Amino acid sequence: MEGNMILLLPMVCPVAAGIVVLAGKMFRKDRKYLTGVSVMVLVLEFALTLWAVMSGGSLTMLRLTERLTLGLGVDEVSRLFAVLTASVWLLVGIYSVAYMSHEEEEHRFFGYYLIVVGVLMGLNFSANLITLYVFYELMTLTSLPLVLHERSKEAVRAGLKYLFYSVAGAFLALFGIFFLAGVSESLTFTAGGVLNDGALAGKEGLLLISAFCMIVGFGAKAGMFPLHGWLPTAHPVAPACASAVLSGLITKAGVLAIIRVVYYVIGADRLRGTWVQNGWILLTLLTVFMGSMLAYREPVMKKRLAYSTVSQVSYVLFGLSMLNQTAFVGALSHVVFHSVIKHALFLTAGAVIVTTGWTRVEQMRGLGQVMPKTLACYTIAALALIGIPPASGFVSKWYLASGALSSGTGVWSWAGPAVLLVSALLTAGYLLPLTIQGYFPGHDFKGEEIQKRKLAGKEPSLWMLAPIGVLAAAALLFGCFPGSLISMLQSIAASVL
Amino acid sequence: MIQHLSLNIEETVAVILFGVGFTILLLHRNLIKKIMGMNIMDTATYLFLASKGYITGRAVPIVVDGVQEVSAYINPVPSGLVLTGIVVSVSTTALMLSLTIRLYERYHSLDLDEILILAKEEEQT
Amino acid sequence: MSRRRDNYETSRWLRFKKWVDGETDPLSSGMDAIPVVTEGQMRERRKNLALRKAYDEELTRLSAEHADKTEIMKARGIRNFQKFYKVMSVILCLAIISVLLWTIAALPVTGGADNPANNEVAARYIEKGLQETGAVNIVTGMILDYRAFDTFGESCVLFIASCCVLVLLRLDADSKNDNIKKMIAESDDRHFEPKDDIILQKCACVLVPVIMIFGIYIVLNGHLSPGGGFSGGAVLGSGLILYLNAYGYKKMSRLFTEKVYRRTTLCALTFYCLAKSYSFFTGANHLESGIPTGTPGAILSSGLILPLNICVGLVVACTMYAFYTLFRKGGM
Amino acid sequence: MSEIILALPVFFPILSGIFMLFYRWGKEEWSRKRELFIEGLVVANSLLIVAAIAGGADGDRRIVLFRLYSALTIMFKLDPMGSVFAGLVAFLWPLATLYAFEYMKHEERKNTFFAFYTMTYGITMGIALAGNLVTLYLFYEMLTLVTLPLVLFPLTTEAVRAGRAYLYYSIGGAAFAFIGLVFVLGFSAIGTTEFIAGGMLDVGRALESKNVLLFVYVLAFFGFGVKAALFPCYRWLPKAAVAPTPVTALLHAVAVVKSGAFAILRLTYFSFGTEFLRGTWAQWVVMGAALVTIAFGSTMAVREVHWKRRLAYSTVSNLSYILFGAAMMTPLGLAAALSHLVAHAFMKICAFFCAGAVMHQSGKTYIYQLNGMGKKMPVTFGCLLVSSLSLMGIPLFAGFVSKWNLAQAAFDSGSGLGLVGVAVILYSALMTGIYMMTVIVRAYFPSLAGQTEAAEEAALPGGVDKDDQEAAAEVVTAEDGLTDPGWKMTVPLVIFAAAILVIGLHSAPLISFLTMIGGEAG
Amino acid sequence: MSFVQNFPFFSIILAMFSGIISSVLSGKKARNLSLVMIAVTTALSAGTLLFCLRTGESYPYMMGHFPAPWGNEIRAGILEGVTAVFFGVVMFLAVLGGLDHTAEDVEENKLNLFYIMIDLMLSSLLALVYTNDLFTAYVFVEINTIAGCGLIMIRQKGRSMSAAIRYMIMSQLGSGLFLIGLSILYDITGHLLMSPAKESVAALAASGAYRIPMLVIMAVVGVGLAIKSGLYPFHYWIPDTYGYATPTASAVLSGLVSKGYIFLLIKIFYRVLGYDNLVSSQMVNVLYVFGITGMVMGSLHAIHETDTRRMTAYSSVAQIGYIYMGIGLGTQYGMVAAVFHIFTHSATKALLFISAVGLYEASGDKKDYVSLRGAGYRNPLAGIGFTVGSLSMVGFPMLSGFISKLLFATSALESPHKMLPTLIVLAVSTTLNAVYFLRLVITLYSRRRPEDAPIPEVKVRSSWHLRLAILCFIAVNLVLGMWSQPIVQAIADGLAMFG
Repeated sequence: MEGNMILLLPMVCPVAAGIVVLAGKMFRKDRKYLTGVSVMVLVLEFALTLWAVMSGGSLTMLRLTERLTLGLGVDEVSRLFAVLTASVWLLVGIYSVAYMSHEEEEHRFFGYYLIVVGVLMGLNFSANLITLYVFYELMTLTSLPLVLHERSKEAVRAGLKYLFYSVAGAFLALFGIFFLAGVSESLTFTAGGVLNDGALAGKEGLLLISAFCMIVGFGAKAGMFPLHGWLPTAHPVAPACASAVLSGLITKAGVLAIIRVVYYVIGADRLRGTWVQNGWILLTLLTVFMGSMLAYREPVMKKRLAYSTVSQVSYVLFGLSMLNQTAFVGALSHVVFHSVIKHALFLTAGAVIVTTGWTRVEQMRGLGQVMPKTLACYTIAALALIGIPPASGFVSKWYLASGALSSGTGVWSWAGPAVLLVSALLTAGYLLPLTIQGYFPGHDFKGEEIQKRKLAGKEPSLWMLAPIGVLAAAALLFGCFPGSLISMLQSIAASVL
Repeated sequence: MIQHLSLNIEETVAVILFGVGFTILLLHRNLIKKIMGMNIMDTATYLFLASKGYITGRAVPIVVDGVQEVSAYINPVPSGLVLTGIVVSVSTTALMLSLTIRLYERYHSLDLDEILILAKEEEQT
Repeated sequence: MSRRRDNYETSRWLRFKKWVDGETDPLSSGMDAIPVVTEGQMRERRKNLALRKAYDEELTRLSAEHADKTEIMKARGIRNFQKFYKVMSVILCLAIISVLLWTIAALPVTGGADNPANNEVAARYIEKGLQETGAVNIVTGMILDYRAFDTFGESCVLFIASCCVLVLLRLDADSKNDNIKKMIAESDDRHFEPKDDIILQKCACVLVPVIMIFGIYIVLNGHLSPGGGFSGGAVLGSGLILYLNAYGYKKMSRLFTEKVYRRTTLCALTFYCLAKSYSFFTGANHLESGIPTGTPGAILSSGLILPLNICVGLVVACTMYAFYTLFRKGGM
Repeated sequence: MSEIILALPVFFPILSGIFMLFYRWGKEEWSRKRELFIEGLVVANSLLIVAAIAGGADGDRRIVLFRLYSALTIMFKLDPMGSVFAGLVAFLWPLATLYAFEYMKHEERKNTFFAFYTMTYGITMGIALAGNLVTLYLFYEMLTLVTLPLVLFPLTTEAVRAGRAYLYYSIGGAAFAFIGLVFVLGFSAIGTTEFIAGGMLDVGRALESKNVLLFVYVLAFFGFGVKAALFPCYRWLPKAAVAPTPVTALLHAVAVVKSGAFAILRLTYFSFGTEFLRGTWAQWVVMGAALVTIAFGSTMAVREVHWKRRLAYSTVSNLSYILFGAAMMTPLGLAAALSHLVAHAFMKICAFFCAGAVMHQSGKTYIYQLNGMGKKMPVTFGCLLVSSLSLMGIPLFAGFVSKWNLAQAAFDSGSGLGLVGVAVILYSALMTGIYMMTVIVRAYFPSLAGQTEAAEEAALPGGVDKDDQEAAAEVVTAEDGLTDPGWKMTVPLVIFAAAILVIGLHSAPLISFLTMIGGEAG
Repeated sequence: MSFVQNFPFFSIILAMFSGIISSVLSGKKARNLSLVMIAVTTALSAGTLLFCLRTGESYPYMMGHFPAPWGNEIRAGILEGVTAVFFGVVMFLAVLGGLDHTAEDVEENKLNLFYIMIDLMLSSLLALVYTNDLFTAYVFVEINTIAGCGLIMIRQKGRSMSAAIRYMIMSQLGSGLFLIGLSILYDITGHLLMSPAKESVAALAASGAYRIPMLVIMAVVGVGLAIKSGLYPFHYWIPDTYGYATPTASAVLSGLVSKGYIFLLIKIFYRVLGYDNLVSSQMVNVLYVFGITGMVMGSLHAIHETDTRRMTAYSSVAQIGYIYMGIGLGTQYGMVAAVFHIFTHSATKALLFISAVGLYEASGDKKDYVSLRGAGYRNPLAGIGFTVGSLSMVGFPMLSGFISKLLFATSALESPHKMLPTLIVLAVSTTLNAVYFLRLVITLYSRRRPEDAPIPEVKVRSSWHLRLAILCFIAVNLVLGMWSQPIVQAIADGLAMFG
């Protein structure tokens, strides 16, 4: 083990804490202990992440075989993802303290919650493909208990579905990894690719197949068609906070993996103009459109949000598939924005469930009377997701569209933005009705239930409201002041393209 | 071929008899007839052998008047073989007949198939 | 299937067929003695009848239309197999016959003096047989001296066949097995025995000595004239059988019992065995056997051939008689 | 005569086993003393093997026992590949024996059981150390016989049927392998069947009747493949799961089936020689068969609800990983096959032992009966988790290493079927994920609606008969008072799990050793 | 002329003589005499064998004062010696092992007759082995047949008698064909002794005369002896015969009698017809086809059988198929394999029949699968014996069956067209063997079920001679399996002496 040991800390610290939480008896009995320790660890985690990001460097952890090493390293992309993960995780953690109070077996949730963040950190800091794959698999496995938490029949089924889609995707990707390992010196991430031309000679076709397999495989986590099926099943049954991180961050792990594969191992140049790129674009656009359509037709709130995630993450993938700088910037910025926004949305949905028990959109008429502040935050986030300026979504979509138009991918360069536009309309169609119905339930709305259960003005507790608020604010602020973020992303884009 | 067969008329007859005996042995279910078939078959073989030893115009190989020339007598070997063979056939016939007697006493039938079936049934009970 | 006539049972064809199949018994019109059936026999028959009836019923049941389908198939299969078997046997036999005929067509012509079979072997038997064996009858000389081992084997065949018949048919009076005792009682066939048939007895009285003497003559002159141990023995045996038929077991048992039979056979075969062993041994080791061949043509000549003929004659006579008695009643 | 140490590990257990069969041990049926005796014996034998390997495993040490027939000598030889198998078995056996003591605690006729169990050790060693094909064949057949009583051990109708199937398949397979033996003998360049890295065929003569030889190779491959549960001949293995768990685990996941795979490796790399086989239709046939088996085994495992049978199907599939490696006919292929041979041994024995522990503690044999046991038997299910993950091929565990090597070898061989093979392996890995993780999930996160679900699942197609349904209706949730089994069971489990992790994390020395073997033989 | 050279003659005559003597002895004395005689005969044969091995030559032995073309002759060589010794050993052990059962099955005062048949059987077998004369062979074939028939029917049950009459009928067909073949042969060669006959045949073959008769002789003699030895399409008499005779008889019949005929056939092929003629006439291919058909069909029949004795009998059909397959391979090596399999099969099959006796004793004399369940525990030694026999049949290494299988397979390599069919049929047949034999072995070692009928009287401990016989048979099997090299060498040398 050699290198900067600090990189290990954001990984080890929460995992160890998670195991302690899972094993310790006192955490089962005393809720205060549990939440206190968890939040503290999350804060610590945030600090450690920042420290690690600052200190930079790399670390070789282990040699699996002669050629397979497990190594960590910090670069711009990992910085972005790490900070995003740590901060959002902290916020959701705070939210969970309140949210989970009415669930059983909280210690298990928090235990795995902590472990997952450690694994995610490992994923973010991975310095090579193998390490990435290791953490990717571990992430699947450790996040499984979050999905399973309810232990209802549906939850178990959904958990297994989640597992199988993820594992199937991972194995598809593994095919590519097997291949890439043979044609590269090492699988260490290097901007622009690490493939060895000599070894590659005569295997170009295979390279493309592998690349496509990996994109589709890792795309499973990112909810890309055709392996998107787990998302709408897993989200509704998981606790809202779990759904939030699942769709906000864990899907992003898939994105990260694709970025790493395409831009850091294979190299974007090798894919440009090939059938892989075309296929990929086609898949992302399909997903974008299909996700939005399904979301539009979905009555269950969390499921609707899940479909929305399917659609939105594919915006990111679409941006990546364009293989040009502008789109890349758009994609990465959409990673950040979508993460923030989707957390806000999911947390809201969770808050609604906790407070009122409503899950379907039509039940939520008059929500504005119950929790106006929350709904306001929701509205901001929704607008941001639709891409109404000056909220953040607009910025990323702008970059995406302009990148697409200048990408030179023929028909895609205008078909893409068109699909994005249609999808944005659909987004408005499926997100805004809640706001409208919430605030303006119409004349025929009597609010009998609200009165009966005395729900009026019953905002969720501050533990829940605060994170939602912070996230909604972030969604707005990122849109207003995107400068520093965009410039950082542009530097990344320049290095990889 | 026909001409040659007519020259070898004894053998031809013997062979046809052999075939008849063989057929009886195979086809008839009655044990006594089977034994007859067997005897016909054996006898046909002896006829065949004996005719092989015969040489036209020569005498029985019993030395008469001290004449010991080859040209005087027929070949004695097949005669000897037939003698031996007859004894063998007598023995086997006796054996088969005694078996038949025993089986008839037991099953009151000479039909071999029936005997086999009855024997099987007897064992099962 | 031919059209069935009303009077099919009496048709000529049926009668012909019955005759061919041997189903009609010309003696069926009451010429044979009415057997006295013992109770045990009846029981046995009833049992067998029941068995056979069951067997027939089984068959009819199987052929019945509403019987179990698989069983019908099975029965049909058996019937088909039987047909197939018959056809195949006929074909096989025809094939054998034609192959053998084909062979015969390629064999040397019968009676030809130059046939390959008439080679130096036969020549030596004829030319030197008299000197080497002392037997005037060349065939006897050959089978009892040149090829004596075969002949010894032949005696053994007879011996072992009689042993087998003994195994099968001998019913021991001192047997402990009840079943066998019953069988002895049942097979007591004196009911059929002509009791003091005067014509038979007188004929036998005349014939038996002649037959016996003739048999002895054939045996003793085996090396001089046609004949020998086997033919003589057979004649002797038939004499004994005639005597038995005429005078019955009681008188016969004064002359000839199982003990006598055994001892005779044993002595004869032992002598045969020892004598031939001596001869083989000396021959193989190129020793002089020291047995004189004597004057050709004399009764006491040709070395061991005469005693051997006597032995064979005894064995054959005993065996023939034993076969007869065993077949008849399972004991002497 | 230091070479005698090669024969000792073979005959010492066999003779001791026979001794145990006939020796009368006083009045009491079973005692601690005997356990100690058996364990001591097994450990001593393992130490012997270790000593033998430590004395050098370069293939020069050999001992000729006697001559069966002119060119057929019974000979032991310690070469690197043999030492891998020998070392593996030597490591597993003492632990498995320890486990068996606990498992068989309540059974009768323990003496017979352990006598045959010990004999099997020796015979497996015989296969590992066999210096030529004849010796291998001899011990291969003996293995069938000696393990038969173990399969029959419960003496139920089911066990008898399983035993019969096992026997028919094995003997039939051996009969076809025998053809291979004869041809190798007939076409051998050295006149005997001694294993030589790279094959011993007289290539000149072999090329004359090339297609016949290839056909024979395929026959022999399938013949030995019977023990390795190659596709059309796999049926005995799931049936044999009726045997006591130590038997299923050690024999039907390691010793017996690995002997089949090992024999195939010997046949391919050390007898026929890859030079002769590579690129021929025979290679494609055997590789295709291996791939079909991989896919088929995993699929069947998913359908199966009886736990041990599911694991048995998993074994079917995993064994063909090894055969796939063998069929690649490259140095890397051999190394990969060997690495999976080692890795799978640990994973599967661990998985089976977990199943056995559960059966022993609770009598549960069907997967839908396992609800929530994970908490009650933490050690057992912890180990099961490790082995499941490893079977799935999650990195950091042993299974990944071997899969990695297999895939690398497949890519390296550059054949189209090799690529298909990688895809099939990944498919199978996915199926593994399904059939192993369902168990894990059920054990740790029992569905609250367990009752209805169990009944429902019992009604699923997949060989669940009436009794099972009744059983399912009877018990669904785990009983109270269920704990981890005694130390004799848990210690081996933990050691195996640790071994899986060690191999997974630090496989470099092992892999380089195996690559060295591959380099010699390929 | 060395005195040892007389031994073959002595052994034949001794066996005959003791048979003759036995006719006046009591059963017990006849038994003792028979055992002593077999032992002495075996010793004499061993002496012959040693002599031949030492001198490395075969020698003819005149039966009488006249040399070859005129007088009878026998001939002793290495192969004859080996076979005679082997037959003696198997006969001795089979008689020894079946003593009790013989005493039960045979009426007491017919016991001596049984031993007469055993004695004459041995003498005829020895004569068949040693003979150098075709007609002698015919006569002794008849003795053999009648003695065999006697052995079958001596157990006077309905089935054994009907089996005996079937056996007789088939044998008579065979003898008839054999005799007609002999007659034709005599007609075209003029010789009955093998050596001169061979010269004439060679001359005829060289001149091309009498092609058709030669062919027919081969066919007729081959088919005749094949019927008698129970080659596949002519096997119908076998199961009843072996299945219902007394155990000694079954062991002797299946182990020795059919083998005697096969040995005679081989001898005629080599010593009279000339092996090369046979090969060139395609006769071997016919035998080959019958052989491999028998290998498979016999086993298939055996699988259907529930009576274990009949099953073992059907297995003989398969094994005889092996032998004919070996002969049919048309190579010297194939013939060695066939001869070796004669030994293997007689030792193994006799072991099976004899150890089955022990198992039946322990199962109330029932012979079906169900009754035998668990018999291996009730009579351990018999169980082991049966297991060893079965394994040898299946071709388990270290046992005799393996070596013969190996020999067959290696010899198959020499003939390019028959190589693959042979090997595949070998493998299939082995598998089938495994199916029925090992099914029984498993049954022997499985537990009785509650619904099984109770065993009336269990005789747990067999008599000492049965156990001794089983042990010796196992030893013979192991010896054949583990030290086969000298035996195979001797067979090869012996065949070379055949010419």
